[in-house]
Amino acid sequence: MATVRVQAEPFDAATEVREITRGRPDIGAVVTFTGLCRDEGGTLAALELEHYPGMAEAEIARVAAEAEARWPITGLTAIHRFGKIAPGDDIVLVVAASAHRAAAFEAAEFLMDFLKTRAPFWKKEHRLDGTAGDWVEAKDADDAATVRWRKDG
Amino acid sequence: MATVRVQAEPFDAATEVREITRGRPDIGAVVTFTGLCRDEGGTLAALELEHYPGMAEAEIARVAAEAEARWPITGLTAIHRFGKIAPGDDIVLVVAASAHRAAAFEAAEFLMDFLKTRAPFWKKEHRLDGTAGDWVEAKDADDAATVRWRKDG
Amino acid sequence: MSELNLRYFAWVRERIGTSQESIELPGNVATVADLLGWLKTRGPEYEHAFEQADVIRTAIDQTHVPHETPLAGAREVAFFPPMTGG
Amino acid sequence: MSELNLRYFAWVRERIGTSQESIELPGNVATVADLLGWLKTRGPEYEHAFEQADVIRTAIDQTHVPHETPLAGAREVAFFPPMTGG
Repeated sequence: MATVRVQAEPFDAATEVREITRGRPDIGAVVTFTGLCRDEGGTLAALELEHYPGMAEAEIARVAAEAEARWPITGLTAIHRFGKIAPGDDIVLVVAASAHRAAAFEAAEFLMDFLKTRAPFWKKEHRLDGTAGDWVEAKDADDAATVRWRKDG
Repeated sequence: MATVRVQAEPFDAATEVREITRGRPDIGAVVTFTGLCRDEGGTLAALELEHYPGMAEAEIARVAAEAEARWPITGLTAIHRFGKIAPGDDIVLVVAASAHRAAAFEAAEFLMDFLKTRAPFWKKEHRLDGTAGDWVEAKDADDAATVRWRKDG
Repeated sequence: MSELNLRYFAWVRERIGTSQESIELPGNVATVADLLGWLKTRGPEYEHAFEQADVIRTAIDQTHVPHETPLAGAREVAFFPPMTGG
Repeated sequence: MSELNLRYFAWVRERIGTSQESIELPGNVATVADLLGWLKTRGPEYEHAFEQADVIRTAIDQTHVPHETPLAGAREVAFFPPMTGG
């Protein structure tokens, strides 16, 4: 059963890895993915992350359950922040653990690909020059990234 | 230029991630891979990792340089331990950072796949029952894992 | 007629000017697409929010659904742009 | 004849009973494969270490090389089983 959290507070990857690996000497591989707020060439003051409370957790949990059904993973954690996030700060964390590396890598990538296209979060940019920020546009590349996981593909 | 270290001492993933991301607000994605010593169903007392000093560092650095040439990565670290390692303890760490997640994931996987088949390390098992340990056998699956990275494939 | 909670997010919310509201569902509104069409008649802010109906994503009771989904039994319907989290 | 440093790792090292040695290379030993064949004539421990020559990996001056590689210019040649790190 995956650990899923949606929170304003920062997270600590090392703590989450410890939670997953403690007392589990059958784990041979741990993959973490951390998504950070880029400064967009020094133009960005902050990202503001809006989310749909309740559905955000539920949707990430659904994707995590799919990953757990698909790969022999021993531990899976996904944490997504909301609110104002400064450049260089963390936005999202995925931790996947397994006996072997391929499952850990694939589960983490799968979770990130679907989290990006299915979890109800929206990013708005606040610019350093004070101009009204734009909503970040969804990228076709993110939809394309989910296609490779089709089992009938 | 990648950071490559071969050492007996434990490493700290969080420290290595900080080294790579500090002062780099163009980084949007950090992937870490940690390989741990499994207890093999409670039968293993320790793994003993032998290596070829000098060549181990050189070979990992060659693989890292290939990854840096192939993906737009902003930071790459690989640390491999040698000596006696207890179940649950870390063996290897790879950290890959990039503006976007695909490059970070792929560079980390590529580095691990080739590190496993090219870096001169050998694992010997020490069993809890005191019997002489066997040398771990190389797996065909590890060779197979490198084939997918062929550019002409 | 049944009471329905509507939620709007991101630029859909900004354009409409509210994050949620309760409505009495008109009898001739059967699907999410019907609801979208009906909302567009409620004023220029709704018209603006939903002018490109095909990019609007929808959820019923916190689960993604396509526009042709019937509203029967729904308590909460949400409208939002494509997600950009992660 | 030239002086060559030989290094052995893992079960190759265990079977031979030493981790490195210096040898004077016989004149008729031109490639890594020649060297492997010559080493096998040096005693049962070498015979045992190299009985399956095709699984033995080799490096010249700390770079992987195939068995047919000439030894000309080599200072250090290493013999070892397939790697199992990571």
